[in-house]
Amino acid sequence: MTGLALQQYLDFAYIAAVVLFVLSLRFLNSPTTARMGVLCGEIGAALAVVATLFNPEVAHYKWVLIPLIVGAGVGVPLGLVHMTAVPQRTALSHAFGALSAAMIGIAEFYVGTEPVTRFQMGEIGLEVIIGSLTFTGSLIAAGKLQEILPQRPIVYRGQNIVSLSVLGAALALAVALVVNPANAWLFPIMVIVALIFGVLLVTPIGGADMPTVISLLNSYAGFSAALLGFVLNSKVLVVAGALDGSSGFILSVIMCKAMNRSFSNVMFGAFGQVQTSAAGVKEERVVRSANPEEAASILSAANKVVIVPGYGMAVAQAQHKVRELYDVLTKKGIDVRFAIHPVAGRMPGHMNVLLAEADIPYDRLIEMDEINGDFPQTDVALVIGANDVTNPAARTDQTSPIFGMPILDVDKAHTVMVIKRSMNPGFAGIDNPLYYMDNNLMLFGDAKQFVGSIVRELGTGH
Amino acid sequence: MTGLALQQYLDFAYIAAVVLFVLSLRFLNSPTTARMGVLCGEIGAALAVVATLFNPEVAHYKWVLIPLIVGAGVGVPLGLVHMTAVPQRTALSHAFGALSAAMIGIAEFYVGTEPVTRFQMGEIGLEVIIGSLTFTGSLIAAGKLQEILPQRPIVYRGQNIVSLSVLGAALALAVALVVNPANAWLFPIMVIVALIFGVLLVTPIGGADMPTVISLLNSYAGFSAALLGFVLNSKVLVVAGALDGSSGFILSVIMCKAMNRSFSNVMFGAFGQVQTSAAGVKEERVVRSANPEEAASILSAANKVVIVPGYGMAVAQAQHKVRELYDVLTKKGIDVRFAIHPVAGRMPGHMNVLLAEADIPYDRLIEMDEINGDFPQTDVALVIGANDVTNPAARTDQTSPIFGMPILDVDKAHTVMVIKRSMNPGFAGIDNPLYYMDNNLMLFGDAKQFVGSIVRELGTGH
Amino acid sequence: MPADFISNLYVFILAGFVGFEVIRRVSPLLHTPLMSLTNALDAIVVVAAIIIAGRHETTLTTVLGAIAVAASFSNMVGGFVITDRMLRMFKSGRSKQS
Amino acid sequence: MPADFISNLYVFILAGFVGFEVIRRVSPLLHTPLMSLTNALDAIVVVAAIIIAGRHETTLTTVLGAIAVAASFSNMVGGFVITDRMLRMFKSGRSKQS
Ligand SMILES: NC(=O)c1ccc[n+]([C@@H]2O[C@H](COP(=O)([O-])OP(=O)(O)OC[C@H]3O[C@@H](n4cnc5c(N)ncnc54)[C@H](OP(=O)(O)O)[C@@H]3O)[C@@H](O)[C@H]2O)c1
Ligand SMILES: NC(=O)c1ccc[n+]([C@@H]2O[C@H](COP(=O)([O-])OP(=O)(O)OC[C@H]3O[C@@H](n4cnc5c(N)ncnc54)[C@H](OP(=O)(O)O)[C@@H]3O)[C@@H](O)[C@H]2O)c1
Repeated sequence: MTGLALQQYLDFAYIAAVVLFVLSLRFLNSPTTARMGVLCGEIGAALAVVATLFNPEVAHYKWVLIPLIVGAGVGVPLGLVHMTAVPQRTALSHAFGALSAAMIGIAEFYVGTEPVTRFQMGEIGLEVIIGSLTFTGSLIAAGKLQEILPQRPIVYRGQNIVSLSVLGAALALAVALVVNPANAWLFPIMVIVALIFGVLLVTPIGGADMPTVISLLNSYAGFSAALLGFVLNSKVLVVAGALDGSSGFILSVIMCKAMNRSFSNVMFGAFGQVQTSAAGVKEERVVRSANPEEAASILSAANKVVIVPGYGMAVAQAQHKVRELYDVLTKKGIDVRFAIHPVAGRMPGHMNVLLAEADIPYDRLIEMDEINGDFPQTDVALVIGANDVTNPAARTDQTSPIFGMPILDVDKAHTVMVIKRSMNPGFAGIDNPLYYMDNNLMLFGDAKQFVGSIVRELGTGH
Repeated sequence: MTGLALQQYLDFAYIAAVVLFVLSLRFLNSPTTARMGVLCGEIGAALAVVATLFNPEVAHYKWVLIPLIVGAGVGVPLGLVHMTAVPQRTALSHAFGALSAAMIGIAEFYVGTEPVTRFQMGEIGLEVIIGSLTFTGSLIAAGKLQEILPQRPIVYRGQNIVSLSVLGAALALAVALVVNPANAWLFPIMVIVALIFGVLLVTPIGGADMPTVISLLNSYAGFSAALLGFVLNSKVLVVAGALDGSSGFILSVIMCKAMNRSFSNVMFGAFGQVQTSAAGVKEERVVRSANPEEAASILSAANKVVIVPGYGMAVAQAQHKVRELYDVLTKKGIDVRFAIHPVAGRMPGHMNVLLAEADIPYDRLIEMDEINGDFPQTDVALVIGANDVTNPAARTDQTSPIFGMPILDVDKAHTVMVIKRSMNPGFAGIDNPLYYMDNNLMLFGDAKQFVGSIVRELGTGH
Repeated sequence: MPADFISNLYVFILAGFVGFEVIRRVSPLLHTPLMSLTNALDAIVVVAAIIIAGRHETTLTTVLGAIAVAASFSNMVGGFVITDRMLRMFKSGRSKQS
Repeated sequence: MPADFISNLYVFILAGFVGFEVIRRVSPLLHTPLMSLTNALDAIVVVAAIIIAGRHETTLTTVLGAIAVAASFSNMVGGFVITDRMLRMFKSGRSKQS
């Protein structure tokens, strides 16, 4: 009877956790309530973990508490990484999550006295395959983002056929296990094949496509947790996994839409490897450039300035200098806003986090759809390390690989100034006609240094 | 094995039905996709019903098919009622739904060879009580709306105590049955007491509060279906019930907000019975009135007209004449829009349905929050049978019973014309200072006739 | 407390969240059709009534079941008919203005 | 097909709908914190890992379980820490502009 009563407390703790998880995500719909959302998530997770420690099946606390302490010891530093390292941290945490899901699935296969049924075998097989491939795939993605591994897409002829055969082999092994679960020796082979597939899946994808890949891996990690919930008949896992899975899926769809590309193009397109050849037939065209002093004087003559940050600002870690620029200009009474393209930078929302880190108030960060109408009334659009997301060819040139991608219409501002180090193309590998326009000035240099020089100029003379 | 296979088909049919039900409601978020929503709902319901007919437990088709035919025979005419009868039809259908839920719960009590467990008894008891009180409560509501029963709130001293004791008695009987489910003779008494409570619950509430009551009964009917799902372990009932329950609940909250009243005030406040005394100390104030000819000439001189329909337009069935007025004015190049207050009329969205019935395009129907800013630029606000929803006392007079209720700011238009039959107050029973304002003209008469006369005048002279 | 109860509770809570999120976004224009549509969907209790009536266990339960079948099926049919009728009336200015 | 599977399928589908509705409305401003928060929530698989490790059935399963506990708990702790850190950075102009 007390055993039954305990089970009820556990059940209700899990139900409360599920409710808190949903509320947690709901509170994230606005920055004012978002921290409340984290609190809800924390309470829900704590409830579930503590309840589980009371589960009578948990008899050997040594094997639980030591790993928990280790986990906390690893988790806290991973929570304190620098903001610019967030993309690779996210990839790494997907790897951890998938590793854990895969290991539980494997343990579930070997645990217990009675052999698994065919139906359970099917669930476990699928779960372990998804978990394993997400584990290695996420590790590769983290490596590329951390620049331990080469960023370029690594491709060879017939690679899609090889990859798909490996996936097919993993699935065939799972089917063989379902047909006869007694063939337990097939199981480790299946795991290894799935691990290999994860490597093959992500290696050919270029570093700049990693954000979409991360989101997809996010949704895989979520779905493997949900599947694990099916295996263990644990509804809290099913719910948390479904929430995580749909979140990753929605983010990947948002990114693909913002790039005007399809899923399969991202996964199999090996984007960003050859298109530089498209820029082959380049005519001599006039490019005007300016130095920090000229840029500062143009800025101080403006009334409305829109700053467009991009990947280059993140790489150069220029956000704090940008904040100084924002301060100086604001103090001069100039209206400064930031135009945020949904796929600027290396992950969805990346620019927002960097600028928020530099203490720029979030109501100055304006989404693309909202700010695009304002460029014709903007005196200066200052592009800092962004390229593709400002390329007017996406609007006008039907032959461009990015034709149809929604972009920030900076070219409609009275004056455009672009801070970048060279005339080199951005991630999409294509020329940007913006740089040859009459109202455009190139500010060649590293983003952090150049912005710093402008701030100094503004501080002294103007 | 085939029995098991059949069970799987049934399970999947129910799951498909659940998915289709959710999609059905999602499609209702915009008028362009709404009919697709009905289609989804129909397919889902058909799937579930047909699947159930294949259930091997259903052995005696006579007892199923004849009631189905009878139900369809009753349902079709109830689906074809006149638009003005929609409120009472809705109340009646809640009564049917609750009747059916209660009867299934009762049958479940008497069915089966083994006696029910205490836990099941608790579920059944709660379900049958909610179902029964919703049944009689909805019948009373339908009677009041159809004006078979008196619309006035029927109150006596100590009525809340009496009602609550009856509810308490029903719950006490349920508890007694849980304590000892063998006391089966208590069960019919519990049902009867719950039926009585339903009558006591709704009778004291005034006819004009029926919309909120209907929504609440809607949510009760939904929750009783969900509870039935718990009793029968039928997830499709749990989901459909939860969707219906939350829908009714949300609509009641919206209405209460739009009236700036609380739930308990609606349920126990006996609103609309005595407040007429508040209008006692009336000073002689000037009211200007006009005839159809004058009204027509004012309208034809306008550029922007906003029509504000209310309960009186519904009662007078004036919507088709209003459509003629809209046509004549539009043909003269006048911009005509309709301002829709969330609680104008007798149920949420009532005005929209009536005006849509009269073929007025829905993009001319503007919600309160959206149109309120436009009244200062409006030449003529023509109020047709609306009163409380235009009462400026809600904005200014802290002592008014409707103080704080959001209203349509018709008094800010250059000219206001109000069609109603007399100076009598509306549902809230209070005087409307709008009628004494300088820019206001009263057009005394029945809405349908008066609008008809204006149309005739506009057709001839102007 | 039976395990079924717990799993039904999950379903109920999640369906409540779905209902809340979805219905809050139904256009106020369509609040009347919303009421009649949810009514029709709620009439899915007819599936439980069919089983009670079709089992034909005792006269009492069969009669109760048969009444329940008729009552809820009339709701289902009538609810869909009137919702569709109402929605057919909603026309946008662009598509119909002659 | 076990009955549990069916009820888990309901829970999965409904939770998917909830996720879809709720996450579509997360402000794009917060898409990065969203990723780290869902990561922390997903780390709830730690509860399954705790049971596997705590049962201590065979050495293999215990080791697998213990690794899983450490890996997922580090996600949980790290995910909440970094999400909260990020969100603390978001300040509106009204509240902080001096
Ligand atoms: N955010 C996401 O979620 C996401 C997802 C998938 C794909 N993408 C892709 O990523 C791209 C993002 O567009 P974007 O405009 O932000 O970046 P981009 O088009 O890749 O351009 C970045 C520019 O920054 C410049 N840069 C690099 N380091 C710099 C430094 N230290 N100082 C100054 N400038 C520097 C580079 O020019 P120089 O070499 O001349 O300096 C480069 O042209 C898009 O093509 C998008 O489709 C993003
Ligand atoms: N819609 C909902 O969901 C809902 C829910 C709960 C409560 N309510 C309440 O219902 C009220 C609705 O406001 P409302 O402005 O629409 O109505 P109202 O304030 O009740 O006023 C209706 C007016 O119409 C006039 N009228 C009646 N029959 C008429 C006819 N044949 N021709 C012309 N005029 C006629 C009446 O004046 P004469 O007698 O002088 O003609 C009356 O003053 C609000 O108080 C609201 O709180 C609505």
